Amino acid sequence: MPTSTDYTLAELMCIATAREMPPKGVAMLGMGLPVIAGVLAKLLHTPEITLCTEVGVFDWKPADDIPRAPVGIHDLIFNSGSAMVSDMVDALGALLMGGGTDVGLLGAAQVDRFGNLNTLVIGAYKNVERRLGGTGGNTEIACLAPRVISLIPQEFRRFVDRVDFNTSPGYIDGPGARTQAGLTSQGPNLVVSTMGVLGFDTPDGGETGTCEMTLESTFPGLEPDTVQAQCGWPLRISNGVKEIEPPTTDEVALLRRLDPYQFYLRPDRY
Amino acid sequence: MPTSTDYTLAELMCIATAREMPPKGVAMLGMGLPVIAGVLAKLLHTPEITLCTEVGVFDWKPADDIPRAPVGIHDLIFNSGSAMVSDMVDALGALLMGGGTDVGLLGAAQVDRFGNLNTLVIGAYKNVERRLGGTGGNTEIACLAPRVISLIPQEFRRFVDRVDFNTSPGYIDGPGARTQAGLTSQGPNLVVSTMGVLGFDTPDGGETGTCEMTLESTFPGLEPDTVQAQCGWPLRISNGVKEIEPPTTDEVALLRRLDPYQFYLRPDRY
Amino acid sequence: MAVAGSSSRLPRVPERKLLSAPEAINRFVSDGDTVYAGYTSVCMGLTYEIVRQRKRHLEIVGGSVGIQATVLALSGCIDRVRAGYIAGALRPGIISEMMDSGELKYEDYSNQAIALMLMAGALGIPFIPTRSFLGSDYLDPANEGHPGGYLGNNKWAQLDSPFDGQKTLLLPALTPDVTILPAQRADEFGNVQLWGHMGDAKWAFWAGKKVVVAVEEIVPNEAIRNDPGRTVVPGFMVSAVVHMPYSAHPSSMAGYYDTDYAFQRQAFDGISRSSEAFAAFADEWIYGCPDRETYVRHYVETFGQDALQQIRADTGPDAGQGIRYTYSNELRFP
Amino acid sequence: MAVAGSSSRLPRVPERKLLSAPEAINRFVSDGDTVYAGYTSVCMGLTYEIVRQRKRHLEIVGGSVGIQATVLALSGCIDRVRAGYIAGALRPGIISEMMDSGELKYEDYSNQAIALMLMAGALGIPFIPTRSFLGSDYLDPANEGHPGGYLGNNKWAQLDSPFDGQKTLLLPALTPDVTILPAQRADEFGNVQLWGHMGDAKWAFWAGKKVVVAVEEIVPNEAIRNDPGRTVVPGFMVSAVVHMPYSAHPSSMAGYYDTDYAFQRQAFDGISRSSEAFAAFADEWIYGCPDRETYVRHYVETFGQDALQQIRADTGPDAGQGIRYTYSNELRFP
Repeated sequence: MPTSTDYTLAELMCIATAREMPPKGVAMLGMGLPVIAGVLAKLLHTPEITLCTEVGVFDWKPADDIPRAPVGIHDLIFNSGSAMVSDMVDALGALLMGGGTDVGLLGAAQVDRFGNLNTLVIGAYKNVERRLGGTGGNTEIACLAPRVISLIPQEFRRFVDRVDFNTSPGYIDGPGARTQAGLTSQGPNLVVSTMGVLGFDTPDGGETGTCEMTLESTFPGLEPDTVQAQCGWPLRISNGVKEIEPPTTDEVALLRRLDPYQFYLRPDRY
Repeated sequence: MPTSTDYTLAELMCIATAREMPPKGVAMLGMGLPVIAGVLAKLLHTPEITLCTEVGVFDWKPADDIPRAPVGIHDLIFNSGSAMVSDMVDALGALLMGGGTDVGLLGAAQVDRFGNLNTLVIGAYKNVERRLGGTGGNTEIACLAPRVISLIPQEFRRFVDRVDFNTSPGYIDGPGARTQAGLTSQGPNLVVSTMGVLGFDTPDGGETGTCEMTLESTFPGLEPDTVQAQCGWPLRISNGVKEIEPPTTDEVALLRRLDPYQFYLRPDRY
Repeated sequence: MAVAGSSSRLPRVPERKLLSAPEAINRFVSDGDTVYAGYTSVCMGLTYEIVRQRKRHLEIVGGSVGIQATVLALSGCIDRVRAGYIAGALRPGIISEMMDSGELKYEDYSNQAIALMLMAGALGIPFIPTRSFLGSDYLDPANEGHPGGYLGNNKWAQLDSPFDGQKTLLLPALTPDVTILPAQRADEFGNVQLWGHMGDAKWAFWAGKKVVVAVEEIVPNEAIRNDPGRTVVPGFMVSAVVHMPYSAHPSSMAGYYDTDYAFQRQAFDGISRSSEAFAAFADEWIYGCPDRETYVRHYVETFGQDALQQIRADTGPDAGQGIRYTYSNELRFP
Repeated sequence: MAVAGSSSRLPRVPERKLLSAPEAINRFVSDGDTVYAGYTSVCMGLTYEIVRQRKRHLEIVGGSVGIQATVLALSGCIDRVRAGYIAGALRPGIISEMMDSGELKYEDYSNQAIALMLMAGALGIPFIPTRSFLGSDYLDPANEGHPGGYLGNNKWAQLDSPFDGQKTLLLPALTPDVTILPAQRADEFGNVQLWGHMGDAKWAFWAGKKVVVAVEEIVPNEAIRNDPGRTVVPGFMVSAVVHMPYSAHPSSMAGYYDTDYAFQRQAFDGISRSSEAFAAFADEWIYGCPDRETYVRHYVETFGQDALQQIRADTGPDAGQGIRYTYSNELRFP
């Protein structure tokens, strides 16, 4: 498969995420990049993955010649090709909270060493520095999906030791914290950034291990130090850290075809 | 309007109930005779009444030449002519418990002086004398509809001082009891029997008055004493007790046309 | 490092969902299971298969349980029932005797309660409040510990709302081990479409840990995806689909056939009166007709083709005019 | 002695439900009301009428609130927002400033929470549990009493399940004073049919004490009754129907038109940056177009007929083949 050198790091973040999708099972796609990453996976790698979104979309099957990845989780195009469309109580209640989801894909403004996400405020909640849009369905997907893949651009201000506000629990503050809070255990979770793929030290779903984010692989040509430089805490590095395969021309071409309006990926970012 | 002398008391119970239907508003029809009484009212007296049933039927509009009253609350015929069909959470939850129902029509094995109904057991629950089918949706309609019309054959064993098991609260044990139990007040409620029409002494929905059943009118040719003889407690009799109008030939004819299979009214009963 | 496998409570069988009735029941109904088997429309075809496979110690749950519960009780398949209405107990007979003797344990709820409990089970919340039952004798402490009961303090609990003090009754979530239902149609992937008033069926589909559905028609996947708003549960939540026309007979299926009252009265009404009467019924209609095709053939031989014709649901308008889910192929972007 | 009148919480207007937008908003939106005004599809046409009628001190609620909330905030119509996502706060600007200054109070929930709260409101239960939020900073006592808040202890409450000890968060029921939504079609009696993925719309329809719906098409009552499974809320729960094609523009309506991103970016993106920018927008599109016909005409004059053509939802299959709700005209009785 011919590889490409014509790509942005944000594009590679989506491509790497698509490669990490489970081969089958039910995926709940969160707002933003999760949608295009999920569709890329479905068309290229994991045709049996089941794509769902919180507005009431169940098992959307894109046509091979689909003109675009859905623009947002509520694009009308989801109505054509889904096995079921209904509402949010069905999607975030019966499907997600009912236990039928296998993996959630999320974005966020911040992530921390335990994989907690922040979608609400920069600064303290009682003394807001910068208000964000809010969590939408991010909180329930983080609380209730048995595993989570997050897409977060690798920036120092985003990879913080402790999120300013934990809207969406990862491993909270270490082993056992999820079950103590009343959540089910979770994992293996991933963060895919614009520089690498990061797992968590969770041998059994967050009950043991350090539960800390761990660099598993870097993007082509990037060293772990480069990732560390964009991370606000001393990052655990896997012993066998490696480089991911560069993107193929097919991956890049399809990703760009799925984003005809540059809604998801603008060439000037990352 | 020509009147008829060719009728059974059970038929007149349905006819009298149909006459007592409110001119408009939402009626939840319980199992059994409520269905045919409600349809009779809709076709003959109260075309603006909205007929609903608990299985997910909303605003069923029978055609003028409808071949039958629905046989049961779940007859497929309800799917043709309803403004909406869905499910029981919508009907007994969103519509009934949500406060959208104006009147419930019920049947029961027993009724007592405070209008409580019993659909579950004859004898004590811990020492069952005779088991009945159970309450179905009777309990919630009695608890949650702002008023109730019950159709109960006038028999000594059915009109009891205190129901063996109060499955479906009327005024429970007197004024204020409903609100104290956490229910909304209710009324004016009615019991239509095979001998007369009985209201309750509830000047303001069960907060004051005796809340006792009160004979308001008798069927043609019947004296209050005859009703009292089939009632297990000293019945309150309204000062102005009168006879109801005898059934018209139209009422009897339509009722019989609506029951082509004698599912509701067998000539050999009452 | 790919995220693989599944920790979900659902037994996923994406490979092949179209099974025969014996396969589906053998694989997805186990002794001791809590079974939801319909309310307004019941799947007699699969119920008979449960009887033929002699499943034991089942619990049956549902808003109102009718002929399916009667047959399962008389066959010795169930020993517990959790429902709002037990049609078999309406008249004195074997079912009432089983309830009196303790052979058939029971917990009385209501139709609304069971529907809400199934919804809570589907939603993955441990309980849901209702304002029904307040003021009734169901909540009278004197009735606690009645001899038929088996849930004890797990039946329900009272709580005043922390927000406004409103009295409520908390109903525990109900997640049947297996939901067995008929529907109009499905595809081979288990996507089920059901229409018409449906009682508590939707939430039973979603609450069941395993789901077996019998359908009048198997349709192509495209037919489902062309009208996804008719889908009541997506295939990935369904364990098995059985193609079984007339699976609900003598109950009804909108658009296909209406209730067969004549058969209900002739064949069913007497079965609770004596074990001999039930044995005769079972020999003829359950064991004597090992699959639904044989059952329908025997029905036609016994009552004539006219009988089948008469219950056909052939009256009523066509639906769905003018419904389009269309989108814009080329969006308007700056 | 007939049972008459109505004690229901709903303002019944059975006489005439087809109103103009000014009539409907004037009659059913009052200062101080809690307003649900859409999530995935929002009714901009009626939102603009609220602005023109200068309603004040409204609270807006919804899962994710987008351009409708932005316009209402910038117009000074709302002073409180209860939502899972506030699109207007995403980028720094007037909305963020209003939230910082206390001019716009806010209570942060999530999309699931709002959907469940609307459902609880519709069902008439005072609260509903969720297992979301556990372990998050939303429940950190240190965040109680934040300056934007206005619900205090009525925001939510924690409770361990009395059945299994599972930790839950109890969410209070949400019953908007008025729900304002677009839909594909309705009849003159207010029976609303809506299809496609619908976010929290269904429960908002049922939870609203008053309901105003704007539809693309008014259809005969028979069209509704021929396909009652498409109905999302029956007419007797609806206060007013407004016939208003393109009421959701620049958001979308399945089967009619898709999202108009070009318009959103050109006309909307800048409005939160300065009060002048918003005033220019409002003068042109809200006050300058006092009804939706004028709005559409002005749109076509500004962007051309091609723009309207481009957002037309014209791709996708026809739905609803083979759906019949038929019954048997003559039942089979013994």
